[in-house]
Amino acid sequence: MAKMNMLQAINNALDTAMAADERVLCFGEDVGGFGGVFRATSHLQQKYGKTRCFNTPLVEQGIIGFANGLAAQGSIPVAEIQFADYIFPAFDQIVNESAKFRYRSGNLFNVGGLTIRAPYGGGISGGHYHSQSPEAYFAHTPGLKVVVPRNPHQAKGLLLGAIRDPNPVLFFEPKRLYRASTGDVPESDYELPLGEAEIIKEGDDITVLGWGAQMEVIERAVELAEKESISCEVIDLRTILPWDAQTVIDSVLKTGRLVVTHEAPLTGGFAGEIAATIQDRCFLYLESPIARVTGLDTPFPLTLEKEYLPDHLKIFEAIKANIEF
Amino acid sequence: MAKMNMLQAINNALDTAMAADERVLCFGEDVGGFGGVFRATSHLQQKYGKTRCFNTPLVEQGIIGFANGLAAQGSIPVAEIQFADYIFPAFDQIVNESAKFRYRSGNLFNVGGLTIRAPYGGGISGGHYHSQSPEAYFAHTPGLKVVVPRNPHQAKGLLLGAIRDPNPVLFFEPKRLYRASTGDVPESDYELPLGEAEIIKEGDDITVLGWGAQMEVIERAVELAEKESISCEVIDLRTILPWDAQTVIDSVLKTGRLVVTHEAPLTGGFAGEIAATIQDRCFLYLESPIARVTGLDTPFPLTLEKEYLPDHLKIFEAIKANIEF
Amino acid sequence: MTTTRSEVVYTPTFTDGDEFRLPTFKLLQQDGTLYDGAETPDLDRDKALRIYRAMVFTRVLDERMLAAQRQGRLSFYMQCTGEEAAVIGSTAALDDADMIMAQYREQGALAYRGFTTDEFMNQLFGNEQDYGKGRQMPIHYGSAKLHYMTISSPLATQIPQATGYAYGQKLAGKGHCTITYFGEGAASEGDFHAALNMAAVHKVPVIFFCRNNGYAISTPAIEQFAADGVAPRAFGYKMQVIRVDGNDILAVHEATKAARRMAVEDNCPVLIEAMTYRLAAHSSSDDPSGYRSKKEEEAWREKDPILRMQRWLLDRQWWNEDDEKALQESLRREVLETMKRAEKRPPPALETLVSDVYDEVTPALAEQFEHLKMHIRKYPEAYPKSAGQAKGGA
Amino acid sequence: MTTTRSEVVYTPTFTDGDEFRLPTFKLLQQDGTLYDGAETPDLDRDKALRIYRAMVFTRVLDERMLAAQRQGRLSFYMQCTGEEAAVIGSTAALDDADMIMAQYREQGALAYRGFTTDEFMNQLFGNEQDYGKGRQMPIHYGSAKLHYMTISSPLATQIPQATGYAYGQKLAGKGHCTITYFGEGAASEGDFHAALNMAAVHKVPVIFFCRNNGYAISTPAIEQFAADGVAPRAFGYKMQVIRVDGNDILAVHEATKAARRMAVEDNCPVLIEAMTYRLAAHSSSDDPSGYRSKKEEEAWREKDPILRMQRWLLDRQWWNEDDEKALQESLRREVLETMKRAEKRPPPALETLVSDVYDEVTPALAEQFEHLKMHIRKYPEAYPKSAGQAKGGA
Ligand SMILES: Cc1ncc(C[n+]2csc(CCOP(=O)(O)OP(=O)(O)O)c2C)c(N)n1
Ligand SMILES: Cc1ncc(C[n+]2csc(CCOP(=O)(O)OP(=O)(O)O)c2C)c(N)n1
Ligand SMILES: [Mg+2]
Ligand SMILES: [Mg+2]
Repeated sequence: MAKMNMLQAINNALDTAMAADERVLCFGEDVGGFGGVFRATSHLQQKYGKTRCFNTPLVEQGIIGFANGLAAQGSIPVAEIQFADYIFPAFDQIVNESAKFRYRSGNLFNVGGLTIRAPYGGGISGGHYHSQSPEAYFAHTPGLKVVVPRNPHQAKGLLLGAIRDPNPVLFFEPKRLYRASTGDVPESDYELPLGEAEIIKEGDDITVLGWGAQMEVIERAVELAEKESISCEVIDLRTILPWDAQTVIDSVLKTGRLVVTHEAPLTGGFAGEIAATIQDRCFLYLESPIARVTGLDTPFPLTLEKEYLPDHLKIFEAIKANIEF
Repeated sequence: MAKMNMLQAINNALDTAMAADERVLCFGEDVGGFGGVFRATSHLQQKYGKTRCFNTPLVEQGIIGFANGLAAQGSIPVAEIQFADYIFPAFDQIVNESAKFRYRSGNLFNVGGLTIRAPYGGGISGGHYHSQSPEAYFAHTPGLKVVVPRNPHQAKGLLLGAIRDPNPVLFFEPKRLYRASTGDVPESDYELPLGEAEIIKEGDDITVLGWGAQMEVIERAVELAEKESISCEVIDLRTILPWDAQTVIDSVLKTGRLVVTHEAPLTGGFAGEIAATIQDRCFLYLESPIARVTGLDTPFPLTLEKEYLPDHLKIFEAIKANIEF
Repeated sequence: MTTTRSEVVYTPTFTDGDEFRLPTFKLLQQDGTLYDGAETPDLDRDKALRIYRAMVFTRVLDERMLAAQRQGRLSFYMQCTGEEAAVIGSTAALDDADMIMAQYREQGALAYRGFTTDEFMNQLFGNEQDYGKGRQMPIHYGSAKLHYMTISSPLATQIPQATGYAYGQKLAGKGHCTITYFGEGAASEGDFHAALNMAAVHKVPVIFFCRNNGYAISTPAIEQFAADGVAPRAFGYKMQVIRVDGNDILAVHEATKAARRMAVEDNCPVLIEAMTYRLAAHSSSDDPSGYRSKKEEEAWREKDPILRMQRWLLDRQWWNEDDEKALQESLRREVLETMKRAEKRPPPALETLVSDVYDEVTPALAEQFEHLKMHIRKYPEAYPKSAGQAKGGA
Repeated sequence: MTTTRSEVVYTPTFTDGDEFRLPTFKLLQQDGTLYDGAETPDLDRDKALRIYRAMVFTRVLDERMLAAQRQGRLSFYMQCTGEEAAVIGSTAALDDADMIMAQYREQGALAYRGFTTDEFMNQLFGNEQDYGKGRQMPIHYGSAKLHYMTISSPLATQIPQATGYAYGQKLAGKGHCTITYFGEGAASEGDFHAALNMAAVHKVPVIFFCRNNGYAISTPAIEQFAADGVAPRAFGYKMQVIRVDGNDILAVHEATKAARRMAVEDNCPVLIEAMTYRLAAHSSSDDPSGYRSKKEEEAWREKDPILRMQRWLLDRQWWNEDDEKALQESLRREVLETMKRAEKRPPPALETLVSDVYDEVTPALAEQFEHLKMHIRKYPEAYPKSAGQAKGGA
């Protein structure tokens, strides 16, 4: 065990993956000698050489197109998009290509080796274009997996799981947590499973569900709720696609109540999918409407970011309103 | 009044808009002399000249980038994307640029004049890449409007409404209906309102909601249901973003039941947003879970398209199951 | 550091590069003889006949399948007619294990590599033997064993993929390269720019083969770009480039052979622009009379690449009229008979609807599938293709 | 029809265009005198001083605001240092009503057009007077009255937009054009390719101005492209191109003046590549010592474009040491005082959170806003910026 912050855990996961399999390659804008603008790929070029860790030209559609080709060839590309806000030029390569590669070829070819890493989320005074949470755009795309870790330990295990998963995976990293705190991370090679939610804390009165940086916010909200004797069950979804509905269903069958939170805007966000599924599967057990605590239906703001974000107070209020319904 | 099929109605709307305002321009791949691969822009170049109706090079990100610039300048671009499946290379220009142009500039600049037309949907043996329904990808993007017409009359009125709306509008045309049938369409200039759903048929037992080509499928399903004495209220959402929740809420408060249908895959589809909102707003009035009848969570298939599609029988079964719940 | 090493001038001097003209490489005249000054290329009889047979096969396949489409037996078709030399001449210059990442009009490459008529037909009819499991429209072929990537409709996406694929080949160190084909229209996509630039920067063994056939559906090349073809773009990437007469089988073959050598030996990406013409409609859904003249078409029909090669073969006495007749007849018969068998094969199994989305069917999708089967069992007559297969649990 | 008009060759001849070297246009030497053979440009004293003041203002602003960022008064900043001549020399060659669509490092263009210190500060501090209503990070300026499009962070998106904007200007027929600025890094994006190709095909009055400053964050130009700069790409679009010493105010101004004439009079798009160097860090978040040497930086500091122009002005006696001292002092004072006022201004009103998403606030968003206000009223201490404004109904 070592103490690592999330960036160190990610760097360590990449190092572990590259050491274990020489087909693993890391690349993206400023990823090479410099080690990435957040330094997630620090020292990898020095250690594994310029052919396995390198800068690309500044063209996201090219980075992912190139990565798709590499994965089809049998390499294991881990491509970095500098900010999740800049993933959209690669949207076609991801949604029309990566996601459909295996299906359209009848499994003659696949890009299962592909992993795309991108820092996402707000709370860092980043405004419109350094704050977005685009997971829902990808969650409507069968063929992709979408994973979001909540802390250093999860980050390493899930990233190793993502790199070795035989399907294309988008790995969104909560950049607000990159250096926020450290945690125990095994130095050994370990994987955490994709497609499985994790019950962080058991409780009886209400289920509170989120992923990534929201887990820390949920924790604070739940502290407030527990002070008012509301017993919360807390779930980290971890994989957004394909998501672990069963764990959530089982929890809501028990608690009868659900609050889901994410930073992305409300309309079309992934909380909608969850609410739609859970109202269907737990209809007779629900004691109150499923609540969504999310960003506003606006672009991501700057000066008023605090007001925009689904913070612990908003989640706490939603929990209370839900209980009092 | 004239009899027109949907393509003729769209062509007529474009002609009407170009005649009324010389700032209106139509362009896209093969849109010029040839009039588009579906001929939606037939005769417009002959009538309004090559500067106002023209072919572009084959580059969707360029078409929309160009259109954004034109709209910012004060022109009224109507850009065609040849198939909705090919809109993804322009995703960044739409989601990061068109949608945020006004907000990010504090309303100094806007691209409100922009309209993007694209044929969408299945049922034409088009397979993966000539069948997709991408409305949900855009519905998660505040700043955009997303409109889908169901018949020739609606197509003309909504398209004129879209072109003149002071916000960027995506106009998805159900290509399966392009030449499927004709309907009465006024030759005069008229607009139908954006952001308003339409109750097509009143009923008491259940609300059935859809848009575009699904409306015809719903109609057939409802016929079957009514034979079994189930009284259906049928709603055409028409505008997907910003959507008219109130009309749906009012209907469900009355019927207590809701079935939503679209061709796109289930997970992350717009039916999820609707179900999430309606379970929240109509919680105490719902007599059964909101049902979603959609495409499967797979890429769009070819040979087994019939099996994939949410046809009238699947909708009918969902209505029955909902009533029997 | 900036990279420029340019001279200095003291008056503002603009240029659009028009003075730098790229020549066109040609060897074979339409009458089947070499141009004066052209050397006889190094192409042996066996290979020449392998190429020629693939060209004729492609032409016959295209004619028959367009007819089948017109008869309503096939939903869609795309012909390679007029571009056989460009496609097959280049593929023939490669190692058979080099990767091909094509656009959609390159069935000739597959024919050359030995894709069987049956394999073509199974894809075209999307039957249970289609490698693609009936999931894509006709002409979206793919073959792992022939190193031919399954076709994808979105244009130009395969071009940066080819750069990536070839980068992997370079690392693998087995001396293989990738060729990617695309039209002059697709070369307008952003993916083209990304692909060529990345290949040049990372020194990747990839050949970018542009079929400049004059049109992208109805859009003529002059409305696609202002430059003299696609080739001058190579200068912007500092990439080796050659322009070749795309209807000249010998020139295309020689050029690609040289390009392959540069790619594989020096990790040097190359752009080849083959000047040719799409003699047929864009696809079976298209009617070119709306956007170009018969006269223009006729002028290009005079430059038929197959006839040109045939004359060269006849000239060398590697081929004669009887050979030609026998080949034509046997191919026609084979195509027709194979088609008849293929169109009778049943559609892919119902479960192909949900397999291959991921490496394994996810629980949620399995549930959707069970639900679908139940539904089909309820309405078997509404789903004739699959009613027989919807029985029982998963 | 294909467009090629090329010569014929009978041996395969490859080229990467390396023999076609684009020269660099220069006028002014670092000592403030013209090169031998360079003509004195047509630049009058008033304009020269307007340019010079904008350059010095930009330098002073950059120094002060980086310091403010270091003091924690500002969240983020980007300097133009080293590139003032490229940006301001080109803007000064335009009509003040021509459109500017910049990347982010072109504050000099705004300064030249007369954006006030107060206007700069209001944006940087995102206060209630910021035109952008505090919605974007510092340096994302915009001004409708100065025809300067609000900056957008996603790189290169403004380049095809400039093509479209200029197409609209051409139709409007008032003789205006658009200039778009971008870095040599951003020129790798697909949008660049789209923009230049479309501009050439549709003959659009747009000037593509590439600031080749050697780096994209940490990535040196040699890892961005293999070619000798960005300029040779123009050949691929058949676009007029010129390369200019970007630290040479006179050459940049002359080149852009000529380019503007071509754009406006002949609807001829032009690419200008200005060779320069980013003397500062990429942004206040960056530390270049991790990827380049002090020595390299020093070599470029010797080529300071402001000093070069100052020497030219002194030489012509349009400027003297006292002028310089007075200007420096007054600008420093102005920047500091204006900053102090701006940072004290309150943040934008709470309702700016939901306005301008659409032309009108939608009912659903109004509801979300009411909900938010209720919440803030409940926890006023948690939202200090807006607690005072959350009172009452909409
Ligand atoms: C991204 C994308 N945009 C549009 C289309 C529709 N489309 C199919 S083929 C074609 C023309 C392609 O022309 P070209 O690249 O010259 O190839 P050719 O057909 O001449 O062989 C178009 C516009 C597509 N398939 N993909
Ligand atoms: C689409 C996109 N990708 C990545 C980024 C992150 N980014 C911001 S500036 C920059 C480097 C730009 O370099 P260049 O274009 O040369 O401009 P310079 O900073 O040198 O002026 C990068 C990668 C971005 N803003 N947008
Ligand atoms: Mg073509
Ligand atoms: Mg730069």
